Amino acid sequence: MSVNEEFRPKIVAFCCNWCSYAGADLAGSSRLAYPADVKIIRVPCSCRVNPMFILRAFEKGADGVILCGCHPGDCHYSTGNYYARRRMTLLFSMLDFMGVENGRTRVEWVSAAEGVKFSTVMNDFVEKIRSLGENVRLGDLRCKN
Amino acid sequence: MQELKARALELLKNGTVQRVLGWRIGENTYDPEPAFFDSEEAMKDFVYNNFCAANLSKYMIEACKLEGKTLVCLKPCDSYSFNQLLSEHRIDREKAYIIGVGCKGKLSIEKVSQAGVKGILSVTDTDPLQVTTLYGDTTVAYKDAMLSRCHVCKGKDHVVYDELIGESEDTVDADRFAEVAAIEAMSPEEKFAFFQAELSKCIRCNACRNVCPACSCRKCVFDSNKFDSTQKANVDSFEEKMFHIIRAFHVAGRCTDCGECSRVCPQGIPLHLFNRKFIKDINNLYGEYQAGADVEAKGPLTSFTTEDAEPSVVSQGGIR
Amino acid sequence: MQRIGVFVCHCGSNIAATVDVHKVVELARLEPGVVHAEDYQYMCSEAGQAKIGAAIKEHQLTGLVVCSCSPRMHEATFRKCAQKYGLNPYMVEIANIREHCSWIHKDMQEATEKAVILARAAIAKVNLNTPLQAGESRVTKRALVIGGGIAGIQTALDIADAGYEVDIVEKTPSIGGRMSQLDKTFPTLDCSACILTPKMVDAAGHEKIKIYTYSEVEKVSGFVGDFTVDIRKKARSVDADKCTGCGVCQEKCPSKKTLSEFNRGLGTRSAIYTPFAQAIPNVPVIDRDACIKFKTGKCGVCEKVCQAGAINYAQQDEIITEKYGAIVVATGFDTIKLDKYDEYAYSQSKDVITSLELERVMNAAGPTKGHLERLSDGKAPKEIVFIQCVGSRCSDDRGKPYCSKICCMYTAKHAMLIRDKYPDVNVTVFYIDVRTPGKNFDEFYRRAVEEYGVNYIKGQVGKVAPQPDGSLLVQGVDLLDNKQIKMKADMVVLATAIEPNQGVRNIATMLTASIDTNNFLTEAHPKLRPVESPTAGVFLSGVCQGPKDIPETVSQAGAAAVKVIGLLAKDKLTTNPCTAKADELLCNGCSNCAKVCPYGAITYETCLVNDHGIREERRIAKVNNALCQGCGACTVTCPSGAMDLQGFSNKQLLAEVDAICR
Amino acid sequence: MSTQNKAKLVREISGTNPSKCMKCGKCSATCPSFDEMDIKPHQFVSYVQKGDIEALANSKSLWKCLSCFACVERCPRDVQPGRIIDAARQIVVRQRGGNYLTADEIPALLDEELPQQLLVSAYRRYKR
Repeated sequence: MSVNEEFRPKIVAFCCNWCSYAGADLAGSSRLAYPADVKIIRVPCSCRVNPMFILRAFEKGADGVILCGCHPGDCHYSTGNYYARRRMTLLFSMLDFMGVENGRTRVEWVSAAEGVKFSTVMNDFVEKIRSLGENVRLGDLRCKN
Repeated sequence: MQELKARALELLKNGTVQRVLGWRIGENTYDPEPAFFDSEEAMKDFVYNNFCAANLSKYMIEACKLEGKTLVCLKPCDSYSFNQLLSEHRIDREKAYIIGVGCKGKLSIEKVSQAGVKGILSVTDTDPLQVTTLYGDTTVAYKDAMLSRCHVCKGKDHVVYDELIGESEDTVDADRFAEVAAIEAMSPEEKFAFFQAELSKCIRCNACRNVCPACSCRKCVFDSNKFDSTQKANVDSFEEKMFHIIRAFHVAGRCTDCGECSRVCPQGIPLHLFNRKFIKDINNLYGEYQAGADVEAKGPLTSFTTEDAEPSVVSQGGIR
Repeated sequence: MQRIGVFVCHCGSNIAATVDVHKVVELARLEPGVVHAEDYQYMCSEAGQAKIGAAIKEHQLTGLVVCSCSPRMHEATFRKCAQKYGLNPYMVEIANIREHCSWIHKDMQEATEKAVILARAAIAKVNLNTPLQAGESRVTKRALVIGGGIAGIQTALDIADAGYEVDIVEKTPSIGGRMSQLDKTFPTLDCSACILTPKMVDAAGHEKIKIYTYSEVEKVSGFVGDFTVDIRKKARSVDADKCTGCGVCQEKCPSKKTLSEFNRGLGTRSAIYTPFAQAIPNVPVIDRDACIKFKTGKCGVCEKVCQAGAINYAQQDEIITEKYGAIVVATGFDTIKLDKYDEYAYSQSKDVITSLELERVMNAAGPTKGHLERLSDGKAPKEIVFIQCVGSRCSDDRGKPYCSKICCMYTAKHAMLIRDKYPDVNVTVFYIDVRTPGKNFDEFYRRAVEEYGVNYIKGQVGKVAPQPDGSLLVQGVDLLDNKQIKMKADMVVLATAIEPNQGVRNIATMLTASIDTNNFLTEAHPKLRPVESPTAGVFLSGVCQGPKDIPETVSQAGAAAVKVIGLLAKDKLTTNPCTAKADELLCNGCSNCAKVCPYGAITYETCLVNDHGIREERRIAKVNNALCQGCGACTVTCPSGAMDLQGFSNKQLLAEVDAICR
Repeated sequence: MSTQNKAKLVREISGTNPSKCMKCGKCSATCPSFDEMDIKPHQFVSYVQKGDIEALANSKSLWKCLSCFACVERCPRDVQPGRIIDAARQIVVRQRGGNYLTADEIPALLDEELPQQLLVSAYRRYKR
């Protein structure tokens, strides 16, 4: 852990292989920094992300989960992100309904050309999670180290 | 009831159906239970009264695996569940003979006790209910003993049936989404406290799952190792929430809002709130949708429009 | 248990300058399943790959984790490397510690920590990897082209010239399409028929091309390389083998009052007809709705006059079933209906016509034999007004939101041709913008203005009102003069928006090809794969994909042909092994997965299943590996978790989540 | 009220989005009062975009528009200049104050001289 006592959130970013993961690569090759708290998991499409993955991340102690996919209309599989959009809208709404801070989850559409956007989004998201603090409501106490 | 029983017996005798799926009389008026009847002898125990709340459509999954046709008694709201199962190929229309039975709202013995009646010995299913208790006789108004779900009744029409027996009544006298809206209006802390209190009562008995017509997976994800989510010992943590969120999510767009989950929960957790929240959101965002109303309809989670709302609507004031 | 080797790349200083690679190696060793870990300057180099090879042998590795640059860069390299040294290529995972780590973090401790976590996630995933085999499917070396316009003809010719069999299915009685209705083409003003007819003849005479006219695609099944298509050959009532195309039947047919589709309803045709003189095949069709014989049973003139004995009233529709490796959609366009544009008086006056109708009027074979005349009274017009963007660029529900692209140019062409042939006719064009991107296009438009004196007015027309004297009062605006204009015209020509042909939605559904809100077919990628549909094996040619002119259509048709040839040249197709797979013991057969599959890859079969001693018949989802592209939409729709995606399985992704959150 | 606020108000009252305009001029081509207007219908949009509501408010056009809504009907981009000028007119009228009538007050105020257009305009506006 870093030397100072500053809160370092755990953030999981699911990125679709065709747009957002490539956008993250572009952010990298353009040296556009964002906090190391963000760890990316590559998925073929945003529609591959099961709500169970997101809840599991929270259960295991993640403080924020972000899902990035191709812009609506640009999905490599033509329709995947439209399904993802409905699923995530409902899931997030349910979490909000249950009293989970609604800033902890986010969906962003980032294309392969949007390295700058990727970096901006991640900076912004990390800042939001830092302001929300540690995730207590969704964590499983047994999973704390 | 007599007409229904006579007709069922007739169909059983003339070989139209091999068995009848209905309710068997319990020890008391108020505890009939779902049962199959395959003979005239067995039919002696057949009952249909105002306490016959159970939705029988889910039993048709097993019944359809058996030889011959099964006569199934469906109330108007149960017929939606039947249709939903039909649209998911879980049951075979050809193997069912549906008698749409009349329903004027179903009663719950819990509601009678909640109305302040103690030491119940017997009860009628009449309007008003005549209750004999250890402390004497009393009455309870029909409406006061009705299941919560009947106050937001889907209507008196069956969406699928072969014949109809008995009169039905639309018993709606409350706003279906009022409870959900009340929670939506709470602060995050209040919401969290509310669900924490409710869900910590969960003993993971799986009654909600077992009764739910939409939760009809051959094997539940929580019982398989596919997601490494096998049921563990109950602990006071996120796990119940995870279970109930996922359960609600899995039935989202498929749940007909039959309310069986809340009816059977031994801990009295208002589980229908999860389903109804999804239904409310779906109606608001993607247009009015009633699962089971149309067998051919594409569900809201297996369809989309290019103009759908972004998930950020949730953080921008929520879906109301 | 896997035996995993972890290989950490320095990438020169790209990684090593910010990430402590030795620390990563050291910590990776502690992870479950890891039996070997090392670092090297450049893992992707030959020497680096040799190191991996040596380690595979020495430690009997079953899985590899390479901590290096993005998998989009070198995943293929390391997979090949694994294969070379006897490991299944899908037992390799990449931890992206360059683009996602060393390049964006400055603090070494922070970057190293993150690199370790990313390595951990990859290790956790590899622990659950299973060897995957790319499947193979056969390729039927025959292509189907749906639509026999210039797009379809060109695609078919190009494919056939490469030596492959091609069938064209055209719904009207002749190939030729819209281009055969045009008089002249911009910007060279050569005659449309003169350049199209030879192509039609080539196609008809080509030994590799078979043309089904008056036919429609009825059913499509199968997948890339192996489609099965049912084609309905509608009854022509004329035996094509016997017909000599002499035309006597058309001449003698007593039913001559049917509006000619080819002339856009401006003239009439007989009940037995070929759409136009150069029709291919030159075999007439009996329009059974108009034929007296079919309506009353009495007549039979055509049968009597046909010396070849080709008339066959009893002919039935025929279904032809054929196999294809690739399908090209070239269904073209039509003009939109103008019933919502009352202000232009199209339905009130015969002298208000669409540009496509003007093409017929200008054509020597058209209803006026090529004389420019008013259709109401046959008089020569003195004043003609053209209105641009009728129904194009409309965001209301009356028109189309897109630019139809061809109108500016054909209007310039019409204006120029009229001024050339009838110098005393005044031509006014009301425009919003003149869009002329294209070779020699703007020069062409400028010639219309400068040399031919066409009067271009920037502004729209608000209203066309037929006057009692037979003229048309055109009320428009000149935005540059800021004046309202009221002028009398003898004819008004509307540059009507174009839209995809009506039948395309049905065809797209049969092909599971996606279609946009305007009914244009969607490309696999708007820039990089413009002639392929997202559905493998289905290609796009011509206006069915978006508005375009003839040269663009022809080049796109050629491009589509090249893609088809590339596909047909293969004997076998290798399929992506990262496909969805249903666990038959868990599958409910509920059909929800098939509803979200963009490729129609999921079907249901009734199978006998042995579920822990219970033997029963169940409806089970089956994924066609040749069709599945591995998006995973089905996996989330499946409530029981029966549907999983190979290479990105639920457990693998959860293992990554767990490793990151640990 | 600031000019920006006024422009915003015009957008709100009219419910139209001036940015959708593609400057085709069909509104002006359609307008029966075009010749009497100083600011032409197609120009309304750019005045709102520039925030120059003052000029619109002081224009003759404000009172020359017949509210025939032909421009609204025919606008291909759904920008509806007729609603914009209508909105500008409302702002002016509101500033004058005391402009709202109850339904029972109307009959007494009706007289032979009252231009028909005004009534038509009112009906068109309030039917919404």
